[in-house]
Amino acid sequence: MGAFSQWARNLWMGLKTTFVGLGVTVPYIFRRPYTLQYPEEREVLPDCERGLHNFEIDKCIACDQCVKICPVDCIALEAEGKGKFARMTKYEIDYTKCIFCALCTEPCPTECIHMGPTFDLVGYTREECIIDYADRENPRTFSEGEEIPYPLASFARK
Amino acid sequence: MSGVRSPAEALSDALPDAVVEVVAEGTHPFVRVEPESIVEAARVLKEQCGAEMLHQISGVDFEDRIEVVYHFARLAPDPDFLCLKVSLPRDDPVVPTLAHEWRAANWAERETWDLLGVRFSGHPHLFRILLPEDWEGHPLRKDYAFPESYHGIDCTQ
Amino acid sequence: MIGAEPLSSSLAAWLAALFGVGATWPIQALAMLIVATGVVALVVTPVGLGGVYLERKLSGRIQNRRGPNRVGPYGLLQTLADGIKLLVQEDIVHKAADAALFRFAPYVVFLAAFTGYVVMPFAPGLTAADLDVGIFFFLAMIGIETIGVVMAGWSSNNKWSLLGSMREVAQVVSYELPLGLAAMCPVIASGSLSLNTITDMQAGPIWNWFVIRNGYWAIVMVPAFLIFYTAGLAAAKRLPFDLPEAESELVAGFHTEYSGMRFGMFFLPEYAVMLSISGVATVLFLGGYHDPFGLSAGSLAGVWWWGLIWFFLKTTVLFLLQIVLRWTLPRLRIDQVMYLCYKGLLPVAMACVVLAAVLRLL
Amino acid sequence: MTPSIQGVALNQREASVPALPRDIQTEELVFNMGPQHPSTHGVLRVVLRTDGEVVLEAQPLIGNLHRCCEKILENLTYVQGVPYVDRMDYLGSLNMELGLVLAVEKAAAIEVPKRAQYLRVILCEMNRIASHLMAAGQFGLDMGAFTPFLYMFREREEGIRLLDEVTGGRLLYHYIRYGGVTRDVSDDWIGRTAVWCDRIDAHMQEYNDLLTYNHIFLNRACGVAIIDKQTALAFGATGPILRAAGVGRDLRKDMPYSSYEDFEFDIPVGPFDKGVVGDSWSRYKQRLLEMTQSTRIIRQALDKLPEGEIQHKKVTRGWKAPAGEAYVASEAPRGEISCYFVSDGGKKPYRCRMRGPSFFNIALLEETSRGLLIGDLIALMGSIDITLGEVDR
Repeated sequence: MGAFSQWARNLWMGLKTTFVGLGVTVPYIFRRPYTLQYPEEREVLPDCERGLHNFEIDKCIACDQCVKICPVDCIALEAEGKGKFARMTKYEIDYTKCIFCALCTEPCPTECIHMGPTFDLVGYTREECIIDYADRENPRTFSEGEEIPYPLASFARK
Repeated sequence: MSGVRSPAEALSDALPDAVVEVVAEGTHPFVRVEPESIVEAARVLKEQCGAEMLHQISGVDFEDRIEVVYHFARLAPDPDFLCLKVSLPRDDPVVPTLAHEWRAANWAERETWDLLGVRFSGHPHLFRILLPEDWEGHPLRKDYAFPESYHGIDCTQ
Repeated sequence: MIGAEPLSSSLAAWLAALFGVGATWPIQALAMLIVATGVVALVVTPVGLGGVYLERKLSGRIQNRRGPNRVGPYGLLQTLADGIKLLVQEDIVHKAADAALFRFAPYVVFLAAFTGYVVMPFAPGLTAADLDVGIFFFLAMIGIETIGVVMAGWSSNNKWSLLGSMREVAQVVSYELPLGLAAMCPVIASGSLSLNTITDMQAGPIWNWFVIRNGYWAIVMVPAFLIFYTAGLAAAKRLPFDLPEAESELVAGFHTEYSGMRFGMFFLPEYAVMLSISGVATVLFLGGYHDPFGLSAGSLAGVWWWGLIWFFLKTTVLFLLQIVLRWTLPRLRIDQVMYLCYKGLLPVAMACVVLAAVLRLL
Repeated sequence: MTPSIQGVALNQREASVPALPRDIQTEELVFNMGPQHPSTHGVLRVVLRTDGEVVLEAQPLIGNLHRCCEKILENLTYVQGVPYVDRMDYLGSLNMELGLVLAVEKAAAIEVPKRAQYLRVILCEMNRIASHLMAAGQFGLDMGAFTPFLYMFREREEGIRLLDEVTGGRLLYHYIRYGGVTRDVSDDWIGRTAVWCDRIDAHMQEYNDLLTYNHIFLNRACGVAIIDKQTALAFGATGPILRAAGVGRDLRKDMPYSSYEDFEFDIPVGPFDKGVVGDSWSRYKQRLLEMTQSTRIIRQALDKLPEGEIQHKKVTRGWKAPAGEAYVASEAPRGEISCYFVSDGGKKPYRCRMRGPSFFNIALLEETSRGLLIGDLIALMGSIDITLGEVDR
């Protein structure tokens, strides 16, 4: 009897728990999906999101702090002059190397480099992943007085 | 009531000749023993100090010597980590293996051999574990020179 | 006999009249071929494609996702787009494979899966061939699919594929037994192996259906139906029994090495078999193309679209249940699959057959 | 030719499976499972010797993801090193940061403000829940149950969004710093985190119905691949594996760090209501129960969160740790991580030896897998729950 009842129980439990499982999954068919339609609907990212950098070019004094602290040496900075009158000729971030640690934003004395909310960096070549922020045409480079359309991450030490 | 003795005490009693140095205070108490008696020392820790688990084997290259640091875990009573150290000559670091008593030592010792070049005599399977078989050198040595290329792959970038 | 002549017979008569010859066997064969092709092309393939779509959409909704929604309205054309993608994809036959067998295997699977539809009574008169041994023809076709899978697994020269195809053989051949025995119950009840005859025995209101025939037949038929359905899941390699292609164990089992349309020829039959199993379960237990109100035996007798609607309604419900089950249950282990077959389903199926015989004699 | 891996013939050791009679003896198969296999959870390569479906031997071969993290840490300053340890256990990266930071703080005697300690606890526990959800879901996925995996991902996603709001990262947080944490949390965030904890507890019933107590799942996972207490201890296995084997060791309780002593929580220890001690199912159940305990800790920490600053002393680029050494272990989702930190007083760590719990846990595979079926081997690997990032470092 023991073996038989165990056998019967085995089959019965298999059937029963299947229906318990169906009781969980079937109601979901009639619920709203959880996912977002990505390119059209986007998640609202927090203002400290560590995405692609934003650079306020007129504030930069070319002090090289960000270059020195970068753990992966992904920032290349060239400028004519130093301090307040520095004119940036090159501020390249190599996103094939960047690990988005936001360390570069921390020691900046003028708080000119920020992490922005853009996260989709794609390119067909490695060269496309190197972005020059000294180029004022760059949509993520902001000149003096220009309004930044989104809140920026503040990791800088105050 | 085993397991409550401090390792320094237990080792000084059991293996007085083997103990080289005892540091009982500070952030990192440890007992330095002779390399030849590491197996006995570990056994003393297991039997008298309640070290039930080998937690980690680390190798440190100190330019003039290589240290292998064993951390044992005492689960109960008074959970703690017990540390043994051995100092080895840098040119030919050899220390007996713990892999026969502590199965955890098998892979940990292989890793130490792989990255630091410490040979564990008597180890059943002392081959490189993380790096490829044909890798040259032991990267965690302080004078390790990074290779220019590996099988035609440029490593300088 | 309720219902019109089988479509092939009418077509044969028409063809005979067209060519001005008697309805001899070449004409009949030609008519059957045309009907079979028509059924596969016009009914099964769209339904198979729809099945893929349903599976993806339903699994999406179960998992809080949307499922396909980009190609066409509600993503309806997604499967078609995938089919086109498969067609233009490179057909890779890798160097170590047994090229001839490797190329041939998908056709065997494809043919076997779709040939099963030849005996399927979709609606009154809408059967490609009303064989006297229809149910056995159908079960045999499911068995033949196994050969194609073994060919694929062996010729791939991949150990994972081999293991997958061996699992397939062990599983499908074993589950043929409970599948066949469970199918015997309606056969005993009706006294015929022809799917059309079995269907027509169930004409009339819902209590004529074999699954609850006259009330007392339910003792036999409900377990037999469950066994048939479960074994059908195994024969279709659906998820509690998807061991031959167990993605997390065997990568993709027997079709690991296939690409392009050859992969598609394994993929589509899976849905075709799911659907045909559901269809045969409908025919055997749920009254086939008869509606539950008895209209198909009365005022709407022999009206093919009325039958078609009800056949696909019932089949689709069973089909959807297969899909929902797949996304609910974890996978069995190979020994548990065998345990369930030989120690679980088979004894019960045998008892059902015996009991059915007793009920029949009463 | 006998296949050999790293110098050792595969058939060197006899398996515990009884030999078949000579006339039905069949050929053994050598499978190469991975590095590209859906169930190896990364780039693990396992070489299997099987007799049909029965695994005679499984030899894990690691190193495909080796980056020599320890060498990198030696070549970076203290501040630069922290984001690197994130990448060891990428599913529980806050716990990894904590492991490194605690060791350096101990050696350099850096004091951490109470609020920062509590924040560390809250976020690490959230990270633990996220990691356990992933592990439990993956285990189901290995068993063929796809849907619970996505349900667990749904809850994980919400937790990750909360973490993202504080840290700015979704997977690699870089939040914990020497002497504190980076950012403070808002009251609104605290409220939503408490709600999230409730959601986790509420959804536990769903997981149980769908997966945990499903009969097929129980049959698959109960009583197979047993890792008993002795084996687990001998191999240095820690975390859910050790606790499911019946050893109540949890560093959060045994050697509290970062104010864990302030909170009330239990350590679930196997065996549980089904299965036997140390089997695959216990390890899975262990994770579910630990999640409930983690939500308890988070709720308490949110309630008691003290006011104050989050970082006393800023450790900057040129900071030098005083010469010394420390060995600190902490409880990560997959087991005990530890950091043996040696400083020579310079700008860079002299040696940072990190213990990845998965490294020791995966070594169990060879011992435990003998005589299992292939399906069970997959379940075993899923229940051990490895992250190759910390195996290979």
